[in-house]
Amino acid sequence: MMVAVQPSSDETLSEVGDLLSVTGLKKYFGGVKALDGVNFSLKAGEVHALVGENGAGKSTLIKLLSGVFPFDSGNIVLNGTPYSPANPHTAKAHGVQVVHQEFNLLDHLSVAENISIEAMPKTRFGLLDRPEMNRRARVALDAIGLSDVDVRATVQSLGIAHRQLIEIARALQSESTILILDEPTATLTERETKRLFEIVQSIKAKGVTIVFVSHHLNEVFAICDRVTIFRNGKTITTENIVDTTPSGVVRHMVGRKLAEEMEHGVEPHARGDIALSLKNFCVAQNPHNTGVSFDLHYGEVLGIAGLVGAGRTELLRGIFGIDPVISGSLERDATPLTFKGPRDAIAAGIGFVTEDRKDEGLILDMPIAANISLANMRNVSASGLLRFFKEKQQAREGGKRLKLKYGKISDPASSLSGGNQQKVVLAKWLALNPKILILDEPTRGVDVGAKAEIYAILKSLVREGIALLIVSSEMPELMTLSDRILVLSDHQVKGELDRPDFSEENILKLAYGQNTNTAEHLNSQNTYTEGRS
Amino acid sequence: ADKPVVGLIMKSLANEFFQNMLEGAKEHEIKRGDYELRAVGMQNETDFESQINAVENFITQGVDAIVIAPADSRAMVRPLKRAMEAGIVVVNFDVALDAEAKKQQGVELAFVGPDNRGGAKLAGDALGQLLGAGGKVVIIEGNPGADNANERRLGFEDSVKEYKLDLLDSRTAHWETEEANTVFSNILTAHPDTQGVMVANDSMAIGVVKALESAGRKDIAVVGFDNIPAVTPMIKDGRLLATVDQFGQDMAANSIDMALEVVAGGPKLEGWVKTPIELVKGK
Amino acid sequence: MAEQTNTVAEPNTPEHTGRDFSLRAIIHNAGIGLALLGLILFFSIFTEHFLNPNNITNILTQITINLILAVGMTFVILIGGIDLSVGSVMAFAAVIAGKAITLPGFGTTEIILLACILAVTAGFACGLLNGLITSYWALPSFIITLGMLNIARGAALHVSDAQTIYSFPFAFEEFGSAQFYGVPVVFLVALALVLLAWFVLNRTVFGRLLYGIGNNEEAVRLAGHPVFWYKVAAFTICGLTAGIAAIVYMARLNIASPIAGIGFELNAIAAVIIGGTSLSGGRGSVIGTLLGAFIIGVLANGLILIGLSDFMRQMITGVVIIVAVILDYYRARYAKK
Amino acid sequence: MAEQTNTVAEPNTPEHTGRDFSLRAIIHNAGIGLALLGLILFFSIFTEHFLNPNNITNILTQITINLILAVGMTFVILIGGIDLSVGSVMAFAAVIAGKAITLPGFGTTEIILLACILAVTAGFACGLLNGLITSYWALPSFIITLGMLNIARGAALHVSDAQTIYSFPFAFEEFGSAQFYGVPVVFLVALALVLLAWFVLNRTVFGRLLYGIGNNEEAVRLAGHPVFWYKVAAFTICGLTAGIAAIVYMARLNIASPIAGIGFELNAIAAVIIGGTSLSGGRGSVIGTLLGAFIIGVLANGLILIGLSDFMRQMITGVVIIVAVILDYYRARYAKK
Ligand SMILES: Nc1ncnc2c1ncn2[C@@H]1O[C@H](COP(=O)(O)OP(=O)(O)OP(=O)(O)O)[C@@H](O)[C@H]1O
Ligand SMILES: Nc1ncnc2c1ncn2[C@@H]1O[C@H](COP(=O)(O)OP(=O)(O)OP(=O)(O)O)[C@@H](O)[C@H]1O
Ligand SMILES: [Mg+2]
Ligand SMILES: [Mg+2]
Repeated sequence: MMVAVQPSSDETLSEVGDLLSVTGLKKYFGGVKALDGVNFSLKAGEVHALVGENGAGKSTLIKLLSGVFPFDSGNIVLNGTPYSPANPHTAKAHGVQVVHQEFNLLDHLSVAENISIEAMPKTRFGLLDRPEMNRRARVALDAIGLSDVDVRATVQSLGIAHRQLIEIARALQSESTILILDEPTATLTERETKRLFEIVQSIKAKGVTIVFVSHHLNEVFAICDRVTIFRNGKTITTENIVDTTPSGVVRHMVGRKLAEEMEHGVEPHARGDIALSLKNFCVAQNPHNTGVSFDLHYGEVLGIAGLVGAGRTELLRGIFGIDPVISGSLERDATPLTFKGPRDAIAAGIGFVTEDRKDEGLILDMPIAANISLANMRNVSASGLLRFFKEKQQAREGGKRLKLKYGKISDPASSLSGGNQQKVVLAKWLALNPKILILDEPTRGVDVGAKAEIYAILKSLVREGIALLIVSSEMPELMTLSDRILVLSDHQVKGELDRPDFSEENILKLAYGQNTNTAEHLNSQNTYTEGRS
Repeated sequence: ADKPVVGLIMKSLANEFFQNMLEGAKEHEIKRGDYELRAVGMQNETDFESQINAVENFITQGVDAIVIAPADSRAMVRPLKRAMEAGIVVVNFDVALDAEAKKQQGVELAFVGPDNRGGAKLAGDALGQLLGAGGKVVIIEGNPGADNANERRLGFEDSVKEYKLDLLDSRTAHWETEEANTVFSNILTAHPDTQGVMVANDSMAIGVVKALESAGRKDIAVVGFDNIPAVTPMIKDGRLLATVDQFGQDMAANSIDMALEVVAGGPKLEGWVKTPIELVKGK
Repeated sequence: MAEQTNTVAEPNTPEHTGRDFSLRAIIHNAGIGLALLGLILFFSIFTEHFLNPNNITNILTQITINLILAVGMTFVILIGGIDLSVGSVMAFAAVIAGKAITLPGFGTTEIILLACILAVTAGFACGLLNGLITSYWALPSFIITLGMLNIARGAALHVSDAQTIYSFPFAFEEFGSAQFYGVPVVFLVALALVLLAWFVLNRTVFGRLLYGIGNNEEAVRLAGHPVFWYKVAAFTICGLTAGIAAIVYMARLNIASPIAGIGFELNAIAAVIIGGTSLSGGRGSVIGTLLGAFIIGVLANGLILIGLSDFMRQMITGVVIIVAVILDYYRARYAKK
Repeated sequence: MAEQTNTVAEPNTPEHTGRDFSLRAIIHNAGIGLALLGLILFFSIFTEHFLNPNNITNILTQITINLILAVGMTFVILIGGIDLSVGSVMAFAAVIAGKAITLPGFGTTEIILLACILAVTAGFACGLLNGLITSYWALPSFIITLGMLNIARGAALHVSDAQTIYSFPFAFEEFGSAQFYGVPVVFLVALALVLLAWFVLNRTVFGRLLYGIGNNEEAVRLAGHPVFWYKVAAFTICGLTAGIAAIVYMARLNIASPIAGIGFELNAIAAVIIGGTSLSGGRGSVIGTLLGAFIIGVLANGLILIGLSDFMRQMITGVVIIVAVILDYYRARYAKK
């Protein structure tokens, strides 16, 4: 059933008792209408989800609320008084605290300094109180389950998931009335996500209102009270969670029934010869003597599961020749090869969609077309000269294949929303026509609709006989796509699962290995993973 | 006993005038053979500090004499006083230390060197004689703030006064050929009626001569200063009216001779031991 | 939202995007061009001789060396580097070539050719060294080229024994002062270099990847490109242009001085930055550099014509440099709209 | 790596990692220190007078001005900027103070005090201007401070009419050459500045946020800090140290010359970078700057003592600068392990 608070007539939305109400909010970036009439309200003490496709305007709304940009027109009322924060400082003074979608950490400073960045503790003499700062950071990290991270380590030395958690810990530092989390779970694995949800519940209990953005509807249904759905810069509706269903939300989001892709696994396909074979493959960071061994066949999807820090990314980087490999061998089509760099790997028909699109994937200032042709300049050039027509054509075709949402193909990649940026990275590697495609977190930050599209593409690639090696922290994703799943922990293969044995429980069992509190984790895990697939 | 040690401190050795001077001093060391020469220059003309450092380093090394061409006539007085207090014989050549500053510090020090102002006037006079009263001239100066640049400008201005020349413009080109070329080309545009140019050194004079060639002006006379080898052909064919030779090659060597005499117990030097200057002209 | 962010359903014609793109580029450069125009207008009104054909010839001659150096510098700055050694390397190349050109016993043509080859090779070698050291150890180019600044200057002085080298073949001088309808031939050489650089940067894979490296080196590396060699190439090109600048210097002044080019690096960098190229790399154009070099040259020329004292001239040069980049800021903001 | 990134299973005690962390910091600075030690050892063996107490006093005196400028420069480079104007600003401040100090009719103490205040104020004003322009329009500091370089130099020449100003009170000179157990008092002043800067950068919120700005300006802004003013402050501090350097310059040389300090900016920047501070901001330490200034000073002193020709000296200086940063690269790699 759907109790839609239809925002067609603007004023109806703001009820008495709303903590915050937004009406007719507009924000244009040049010609791009990022927000085109948004109506939205927050009740005190609720957890409110924002969902919508990539580029729908969720992050933009958040940036307006937190004073990053000014808005063009519309009204925001906070606590009954008009609210238009001129800068982040004002927003914070009003109790609005945000964890932004992009990382906002200071790489070379310590974890503790990052956590206290907004208000570093001072001694009586106005000096920085390091012990106090470290103590607070310790408390904050313990609260969020990062008791193994040294608060004095630099952020630079941490993995991407840890960084996300540190940003959350930072946001929790200051007293806030509204806490906005923009896709906090995109880089987290299940365990950290669960931990985060516990925290959300506990601060909600303290009366803090929480805005939660996620592309994972199961998460939305697990912790949220209400959900507002965005489409093309407008709010479509706001619903109570108890009154709606995931498929109902998806229908509003994409305006069409979601493809079947999400529910069905890969249809049976022929498995070909061995494309890539690793034997005792040891990357430099591997503390053990034994490495990783597996065979990857053409027309097969091999998934790699593991917790954050299991060494999955490092394995992939080793295969692609980015990081040094200490020992072990790699065979491509039964020929032993050593990749001195990505160039060799690419020459061997391998493509690699990296996990960090901002740092490793995209040239943000460059046109979309230039990004798509980056890995296959030969396609779009003749004897070193660029052929722009071909380049644009290739980009348009690539964009079409991935249903890329863009303004002009010559716009810089930075003008795209996160999910569309990810599609550009994918398009870049697909343009290469690789025989083997390695993907690290291929749908991070990608919306449900786009995710389904990407899945469909990956499946069609497999049907064409391409070998796929996929690392993902989303177990449903791995289970949907993979023929086999390897579980990695501490740079060691802890087990291999075939399709019939796929279950989150089995994967986690292997991932946690002999860890003592496995059982507890597994139990709580199942409580909310229900809605995920 | 050991041979006496002479510390020679010069200005930028990147300047060929001083480079030649150093060559002369080195030959002199070999020829005399009864002293040891330690020579230092500086990175650039304005790097006064490194000269002071050099004086301090020489005091530390306990040299017997310091022979110095000061980069700044005022900055060097005090460190040299300290050297004298340490019992080192100091000879000042090339550029005279500022009389006022010496008096203030209670330093008495002779100067061995040419008369830059007088030399510049020689060159200026040559131009004045050629052009006669009312001749329109331009001065290309050396580095503003540098003593010899100052002296030479004053010398040129003396000529301007004496010959009642009309001074159209006076600009620095920081002793540099390329800059002189650029600056003078532009002056020539602003003052196409220029008849003569007084240039504070020959490097700049080369740039001025090239500018005249590019502009196709053969009617403008140029005088320079220093008589570096590169201008010899220009003097010969008249592109350069005159230049001034200070015999730099011998200047350091002569100063060293004087210093060694004092070290050997000779009388203290006094006043201004003028070294020769000569106007060099084509036929 | 409709038009701008639609899916492929409504693709823009290539013509359209093409036009739009270059239009933006024109506005971009026009901004700096407007500042230049303003200067030219100002000097035309307030000085007598500014628009005099001879004076224009002068300006073109005077910006030539800076422009050549700035073209090479554009490559280095585009990849996020900087080259402080160009002035010294120019002097070193000039001295080497000067030594050769004054050798007796060769034919004029051969000796000039040899000298040119030597100058370019010397520049090439210094640039290559800069590039190799900077890229191999991933060191800040600022400090490496600062080292090279000292090395090349010391070497120039050492080789020449601090003496100005002179008396070059007549044909060589001829080239330095030759004009083509009032336009100095050396300037045409510089202009050809600008066009060549524009072509390389905008129409070749190499150029595209240089922009990419300046933006996100890691992404380019992961896409399988030999980033190392591309960076080395950028520095080498910069050294090369210093060698070419040395030839022009010699032809123009008819000497090779070991103390030539002091401070030229700052002028070249200023031209590049005033021209709108970002010091952090990845953004900019060599056409901007051309305009930047013109601004500096016109300013130097005009301020002398206007008869300001040397000191005032220096101060005003500083002010105009600052004002030019501030204006460019507003231009960029306007262009974005 | 294993220890650092394991999950909860093997937590590191804060004590353990804490020790590790500071050890790494020691190795970090020790690396540059080792290069310095190597130089010192080399010169001690190959020259007679290097370790002579007088020579050590000389070295300390000689690095003082560069060190003072480099301390201010560290602030600017830490936020990802650069200040090319310090040499000129120093000259400007010196000329202003020199004009004042030679005024008749004041008591010695008052006039010295007045001169010092003027010098510092002049430096402060120039730095403030640099900071305001750079931050307000978000312009590249390279070009803005290049403008300021010209403005301040022109102003210094204008104010002094290109004349060296001299004849300062005796007490002032005294200060310039005073020693404390063989250590020049001016060096102690510089050292005090280093310690103060270290303290500010490491023990105050302001300092940590400067690091933060160099790292990720946007993040600091989003955290609600007035980034604008922090950046202005960094440039102002740099200008301020140029003012202090002017006082030391005057006390030491007993003149105020409008052409003082040409090229000093490159030396100061070199000290900062050799000291391990990253030109792109966010990483580095003022202790490294201290060592960097020592390396440059020891090198200049030692190469003269060793009796090399000037040109060789210049070349070797270049080589050592490059080698020092290469060594630092290996040191950093080793420290990471
Ligand atoms: N600074 C900007 N300049 C230009 N366009 C922008 C800017 N920021 C956002 N946009 C555009 O505004 C639209 C909304 O983007 P926004 O980031 O709010 O989407 P989102 O809903 O958060 O998407 P995602 O789920 O992918 O994060 C997109 O079309 C995007 O391209
Ligand atoms: N550049 C780096 N420097 C230091 N430590 C790093 C670096 N990259 C990764 N690590 C650490 O190594 C661990 C293993 O990283 P890796 O990215 O391979 O794990 P993963 O299983 O892929 O996890 P994730 O889901 O975070 O990608 C990470 O937890 C991180 O702390
Ligand atoms: Mg978003
Ligand atoms: Mg990973």
